[in-house]
Amino acid sequence: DETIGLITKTETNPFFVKMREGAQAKAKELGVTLITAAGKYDGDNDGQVAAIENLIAAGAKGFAIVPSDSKAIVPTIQKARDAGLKVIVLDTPLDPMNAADATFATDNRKAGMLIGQWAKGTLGDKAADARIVFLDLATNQPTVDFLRDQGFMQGFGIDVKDPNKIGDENDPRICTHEISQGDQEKGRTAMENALQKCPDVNVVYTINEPAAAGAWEALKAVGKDDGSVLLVSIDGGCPGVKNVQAGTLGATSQQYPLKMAAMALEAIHAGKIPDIDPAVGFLDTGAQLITSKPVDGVPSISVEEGLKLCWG
Amino acid sequence: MSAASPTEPAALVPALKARALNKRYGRVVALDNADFDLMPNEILAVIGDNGAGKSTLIKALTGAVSPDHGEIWLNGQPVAFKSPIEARNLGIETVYQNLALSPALSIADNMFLGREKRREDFIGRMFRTLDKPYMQKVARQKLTELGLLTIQNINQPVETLSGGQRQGVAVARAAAFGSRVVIMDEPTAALGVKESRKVLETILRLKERGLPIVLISHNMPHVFEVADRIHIHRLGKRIAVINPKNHTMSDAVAIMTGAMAPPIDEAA
Amino acid sequence: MSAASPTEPAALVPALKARALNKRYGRVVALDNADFDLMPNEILAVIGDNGAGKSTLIKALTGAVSPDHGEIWLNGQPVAFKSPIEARNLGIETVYQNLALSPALSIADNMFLGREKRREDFIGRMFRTLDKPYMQKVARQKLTELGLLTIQNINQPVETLSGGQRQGVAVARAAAFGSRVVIMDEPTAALGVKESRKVLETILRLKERGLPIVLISHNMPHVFEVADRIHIHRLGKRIAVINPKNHTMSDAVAIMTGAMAPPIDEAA
Amino acid sequence: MSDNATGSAAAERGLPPAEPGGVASFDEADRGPIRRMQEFLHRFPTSIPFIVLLIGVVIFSFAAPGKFLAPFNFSLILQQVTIIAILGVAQTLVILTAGIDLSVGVIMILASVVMGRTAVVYGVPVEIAFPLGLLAGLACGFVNGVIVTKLRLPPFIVTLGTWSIFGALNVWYSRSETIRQADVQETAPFLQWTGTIIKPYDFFSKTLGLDLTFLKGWVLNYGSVVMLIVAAVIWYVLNKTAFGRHVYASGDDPDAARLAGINTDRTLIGVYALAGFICAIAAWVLIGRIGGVSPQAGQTANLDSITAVVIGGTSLFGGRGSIVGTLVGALIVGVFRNGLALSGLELLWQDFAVGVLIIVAVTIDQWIRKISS
Amino acid sequence: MSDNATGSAAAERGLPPAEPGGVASFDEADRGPIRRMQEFLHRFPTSIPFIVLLIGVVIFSFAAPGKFLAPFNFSLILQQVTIIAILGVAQTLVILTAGIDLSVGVIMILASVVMGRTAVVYGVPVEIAFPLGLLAGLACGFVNGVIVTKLRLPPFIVTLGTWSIFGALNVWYSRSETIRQADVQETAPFLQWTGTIIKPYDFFSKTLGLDLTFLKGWVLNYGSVVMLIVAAVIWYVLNKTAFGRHVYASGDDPDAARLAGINTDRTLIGVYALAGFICAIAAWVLIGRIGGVSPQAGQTANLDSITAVVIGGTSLFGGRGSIVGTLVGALIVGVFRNGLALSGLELLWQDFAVGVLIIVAVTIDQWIRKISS
Ligand SMILES: Nc1ncnc2c1ncn2[C@@H]1O[C@H](COP(=O)(O)OP(=O)(O)OP(=O)(O)O)[C@@H](O)[C@H]1O
Ligand SMILES: Nc1ncnc2c1ncn2[C@@H]1O[C@H](COP(=O)(O)OP(=O)(O)OP(=O)(O)O)[C@@H](O)[C@H]1O
Ligand SMILES: OC[C@H]1O[C@](O)(CO)[C@@H](O)[C@@H]1O
Ligand SMILES: [Mg+2]
Ligand SMILES: [Mg+2]
Repeated sequence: DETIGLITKTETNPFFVKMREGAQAKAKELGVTLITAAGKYDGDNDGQVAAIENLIAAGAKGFAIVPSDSKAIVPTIQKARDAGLKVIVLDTPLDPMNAADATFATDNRKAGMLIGQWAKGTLGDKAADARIVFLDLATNQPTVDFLRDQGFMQGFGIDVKDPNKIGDENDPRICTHEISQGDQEKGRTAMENALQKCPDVNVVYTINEPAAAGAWEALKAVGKDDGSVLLVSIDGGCPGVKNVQAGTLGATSQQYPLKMAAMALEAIHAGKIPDIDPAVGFLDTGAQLITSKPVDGVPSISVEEGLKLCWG
Repeated sequence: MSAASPTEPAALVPALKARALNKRYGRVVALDNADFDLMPNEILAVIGDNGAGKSTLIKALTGAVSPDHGEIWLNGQPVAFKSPIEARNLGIETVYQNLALSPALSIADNMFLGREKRREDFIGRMFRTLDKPYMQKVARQKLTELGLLTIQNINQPVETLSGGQRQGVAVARAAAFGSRVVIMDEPTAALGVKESRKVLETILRLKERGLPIVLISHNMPHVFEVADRIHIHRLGKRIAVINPKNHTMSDAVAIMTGAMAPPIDEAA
Repeated sequence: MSAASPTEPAALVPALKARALNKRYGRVVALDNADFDLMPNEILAVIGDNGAGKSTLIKALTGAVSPDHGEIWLNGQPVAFKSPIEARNLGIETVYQNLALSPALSIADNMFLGREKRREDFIGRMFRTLDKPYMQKVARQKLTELGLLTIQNINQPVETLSGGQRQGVAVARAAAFGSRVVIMDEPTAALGVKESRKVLETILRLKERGLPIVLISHNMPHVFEVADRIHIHRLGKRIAVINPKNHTMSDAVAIMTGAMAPPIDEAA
Repeated sequence: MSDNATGSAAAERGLPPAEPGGVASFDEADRGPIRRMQEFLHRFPTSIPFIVLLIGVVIFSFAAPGKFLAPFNFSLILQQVTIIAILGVAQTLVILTAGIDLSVGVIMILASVVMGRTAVVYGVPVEIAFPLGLLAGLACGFVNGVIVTKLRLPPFIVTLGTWSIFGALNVWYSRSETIRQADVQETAPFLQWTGTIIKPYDFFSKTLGLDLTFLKGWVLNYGSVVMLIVAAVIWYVLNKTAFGRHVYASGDDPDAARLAGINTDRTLIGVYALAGFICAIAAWVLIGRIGGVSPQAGQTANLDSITAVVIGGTSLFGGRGSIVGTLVGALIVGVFRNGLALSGLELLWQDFAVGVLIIVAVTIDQWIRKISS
Repeated sequence: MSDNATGSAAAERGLPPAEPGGVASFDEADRGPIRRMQEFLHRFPTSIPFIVLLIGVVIFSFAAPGKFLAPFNFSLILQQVTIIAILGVAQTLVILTAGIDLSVGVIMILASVVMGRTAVVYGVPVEIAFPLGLLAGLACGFVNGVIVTKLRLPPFIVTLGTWSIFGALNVWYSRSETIRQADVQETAPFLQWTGTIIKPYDFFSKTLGLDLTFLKGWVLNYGSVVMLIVAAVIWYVLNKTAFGRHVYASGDDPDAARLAGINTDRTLIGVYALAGFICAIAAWVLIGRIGGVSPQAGQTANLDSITAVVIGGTSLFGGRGSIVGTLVGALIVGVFRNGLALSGLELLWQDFAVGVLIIVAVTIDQWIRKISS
């Protein structure tokens, strides 16, 4: 019987849980055994290394992985590939990206760019003297982190300097970068501290929707839930889309985790990797902007459509 | 070997009795078929060399250690204490050799540990509030009775007390609460001359109150002064029970150390 | 009040001397301008009520507690021990009242704690390997000298020993290693008759070896049997030093408890 | 030396000062200001951590001028530490018995999921869902206590094990689904009540017509009030009831406590169960804080709660410590983190500074205790 | 009762059995197999955790048939636990002194960054960069030890503080940049040596011409060899040298140790410094394991190392425990995690099972100890 693995960053982030559900459904359909594993926290490399080794021991045909540390995991992935396993990376590209057999991911830079453009368009003239708070993921800036953050800046029209590094910009509209760890409670604390530094904030970028939900609570507590602050995020989970509908979230870039997982399983099972545009380097599973207040020139879908496509 | 039958006259039913207690630690045999009898309202001294097994005997009797086998009777009823609490609930109060005090708690807290007094008013009943002033008052009074006047602060943590003061606290606690049997394992070891005297007086007073008392001690003058009978322990078992009136201290020491053959059981 | 001048004859220079030691804990005054003199090659007994400050005095003399103020001289040299190690390095060996044993370590380990013996061969020098057989042999021998024959296993953890056996280990350690002064805080408190005898013999043997010894004890017969002079401590200070030949036990107890006025300093 | 330890132990538990009438007594005439300060600290040892806290506040008023020293910012710090402080109270109970509870964080999450999901997703009335959540916390704690006492295993192992177990139950019951703020608001707003904001100024001016200007800018929420109530109740239990004495005794020297006739097993089970219950209360505050229910919130809460306890002066070896210390401990960490965040220091150097400050804070605490004894 | 604790404490430290010649001695005739087993366990108490480990192995051979019980898989488990086992050895030293070291993980990372970055990025010869890394570990440990002893602060606080501090230094020195495996290989392959694989079968057939078929499939790496050497050396130090006795005594009853004339400060500083040094050795193994140098690795290492120590039977209260226990403790956790991963159980139920198994493992351990005493 054939075994395929799926390794995610954590076990509790709904995004990964949905990914796993997608993989489970696909595994059943294909009649293969699925072994799942996860790190203990967002950023846990060691746990993922052990998980890969165990898959080698289990004689898996291949696996899909959302790497916690996009660089440090590379040698272990190499080991697995040397042992004949097919490795497909999801969501967070490796560094270098070609260390895996293939990468199926949201174009994170584009996802960031979409919400950046939307925020810029929504503010109109006021964009020139916006005050922006960034709630990023982690100090060590894994790929998703800088891709989304820098994408947002590019979309908003900020000079990003090194496009792969957060924090080297000197645009005065950037008020502060805080760390949220993609967690709701920490997101609130990060936003509270940001508010102290930037009482005049009017745009908040968040790495993902849990962080955005936390940020919203902090904004509400100081009465900034009156529409004076644009809150944007990335994920497109059902709670997030509903928040767009309710107007608490201005816009979100929707990702498609079930699709990522299902495609990865199919590819591994079939033993052949779909064609990937070498210029892009990865298979874009798509990202669509969801908002109820579309902006000219920024492609977006409605909340209703988003709700049909949402997960979690 | 058999438990007292209901027809036996009360005075003949031992207050506390044990037969064939055994306790082994690895290869060390601490109790080797030890017997024990404490008659009602008597002061029974237990003497024996260091390491003879006296403390282990006491611990086995009070549930602090579970004997490997053997039987125990309290006032004729077979008992098997699984913890010292059960023994205490039946009125057996013990001063253990290591004192069993909570170092960081105050003297008053230690004295009432496990039987704290609640305020009797509405608040006390409602919120289970402790009656601290009462407990402090009683604690001070009990210590004064034992002549431990150098203790200045009843709320001092026990760990800040001198060796003798600590022992005084443990003795005062047992004396204050024993209702059926009081057992004291070397209660005067760390006490001064005056304080030791007070403890002996306390023991006699407990006897007057009708209680039987077990006194473990290495101090022969003390033993011979207050004991009604002397249980001599050697190599893990009782080898003799003597009447202090019929024997000298040197006899007792000689028997205890094996220098003299134990007499045939003579004491009632 | 002044240190011994170099011209003073050796016998007149106290082996250990202290003046005006003070130690206060919060509002409790444990030492209140206490003085102390231990002459060379004498056995000095220290007696006093529970809580009089005897143990604190000893701790202050050996660096286990730092006095608030006061001065100390060892053989005429001013000293200020910052820890018991410093005192020990100068040959002062102490049996503390709480024994200072490591419960989980074996008897042999405890005996050699802080002065372990290394193997003398190449391996020992190279890898600092301990000479365990040697240490075990010596430990057993020292305990046998004290008559603690019930100890069966020299590798038994100290926490599994009986109260008296533990005390024996602490006494044996001090007796084996003291080279300048030996101080014993109630060394026989938990010991049996026979074992106490052995300790008294040990003290006399140490004296024969030329050492001065400080013996704190509540046991007046013991004190009067071996002491050359008796330091009486009361309420944190030395109130008298008496010669046991000129005073009865009752006198000593009376002075100690305040029932009799202290005599004018008489002992040499 | 050992006496220092002893002195501060007594101090920590806030024992009343020694009574007068010792061998000698103080010469009341020569009491200079330093001596009076010493006397004061000796009498009220619980004030010491407050002093350390105050020092921290002063430092940050300079490090982040304007921003830090504002009523609103203080209100914020209070809100930020609420959850850790409540978990810290639970942890204090356990640590006082010489135990440790690695499962407090996950019990909190599990309880919040039980409250939220039962009410919002399964549509059970909040009058039932909320007590069910409290019960879940209590049950988890009870399980910890029973395993610790009946199998006589080290609490570290037990709660490490149940941490995994409760975590799995959390994933299972929550299906890792987040519940939105808006949904909770609609179905079970009571669960968010702890997040409700109170403005003391408005409160007094509206209800009593008082114009207490010094209260302007202060913002509280009911979560903080809940925290204070929990702390007060547990303080009372520890200091004024027999159970409290047994908690201290069981941690101080368990063998002695047992010989003295305390049912240490029952005490321990009580402590763990109570701790679990308090975690469930923290769950309520958590829902109020993040608005909704997230199965992944609060995962670092274990270490944070232990930190608050230890900085608050409670000994990990049991038997010595206080609830007030824990509250202040949580506040100290909160002040440091907030102050540094506002100071504009680079993140990396903020981390560095937090480390240094924690060590310095506890050093000052120990030092004041020493000179005041 | 206290005697149980005592008995197992002695057992844990692997004290030799009581000598014969007690008050009574065994009747040598009636020794049935159970009695003989008991005798054996009593004589060699360190064998008990191995039995627990064996039980685990047997269970998983059934739960994950074929996959689990393969030489290759065992080799894997060994590799997976190596780092935690080495850190566990360091942690054991500290915990034996009644301390705790929350900074072992970060010291390891810092040391690995110092080794890697100095050699690869700054181009310093590995002969200098490697000792520099070891020195960095030693220095971190030394700092911990000095603060613990000189400021008399609880080790929990100190290492929590230095955890932040060393972490910041790590970010600063590493600039959060990962060093690629290929770069290390090119510039400083020595740093990866610990990851080199040894096939015992090939080794013996090549060097000695032996055809030891039973060795086929087994794979080792030098990291595991390093682990065994570190453990053996520290075992020796703890059991055969004076320093080792002082470590036990300092943790058992620090006051008694001091009064008995042990320089506990010096002992503690030595322990923390040694622990730091061992963490630096773990850093070397870490580089071998992940190929490159990542400033992110090893964040759960603290809790994992403490877990290995505690499952291995060492008391968090100090003075009682053993190195062998820690190694087996690390292996037990490794076996559980690997076996469950291969069992195909859903992730959520794997977590559940890990929790249950940890508790069960320690329960069995305690139970065997009890009946064998
Ligand atoms: N937990 C234990 N483990 C191993 N041996 C023990 C334990 N407890 C007691 N023993 C041994 O049992 C024997 C009897 O000890 P016990 O404490 O009963 O003596 P004792 O008669 O009270 O002596 P003492 O007069 O010195 O107090 C001693 O040899 C002691 O070493
Ligand atoms: N650490 C401490 N904190 C507070 N008070 C203390 C401390 N140590 C000792 N004391 C107090 O100091 C006084 C003297 O104690 P010390 O131990 O010196 O008495 P002692 O003469 O040795 O008595 P004993 O004969 O009972 O051993 C006692 O009142 C005691 O309560
Ligand atoms: O924490 C960052 C992670 O969170 C997600 O946005 C899901 O919520 C992922 O796409 C990303 O990898
Ligand atoms: Mg005894
Ligand atoms: Mg004393």
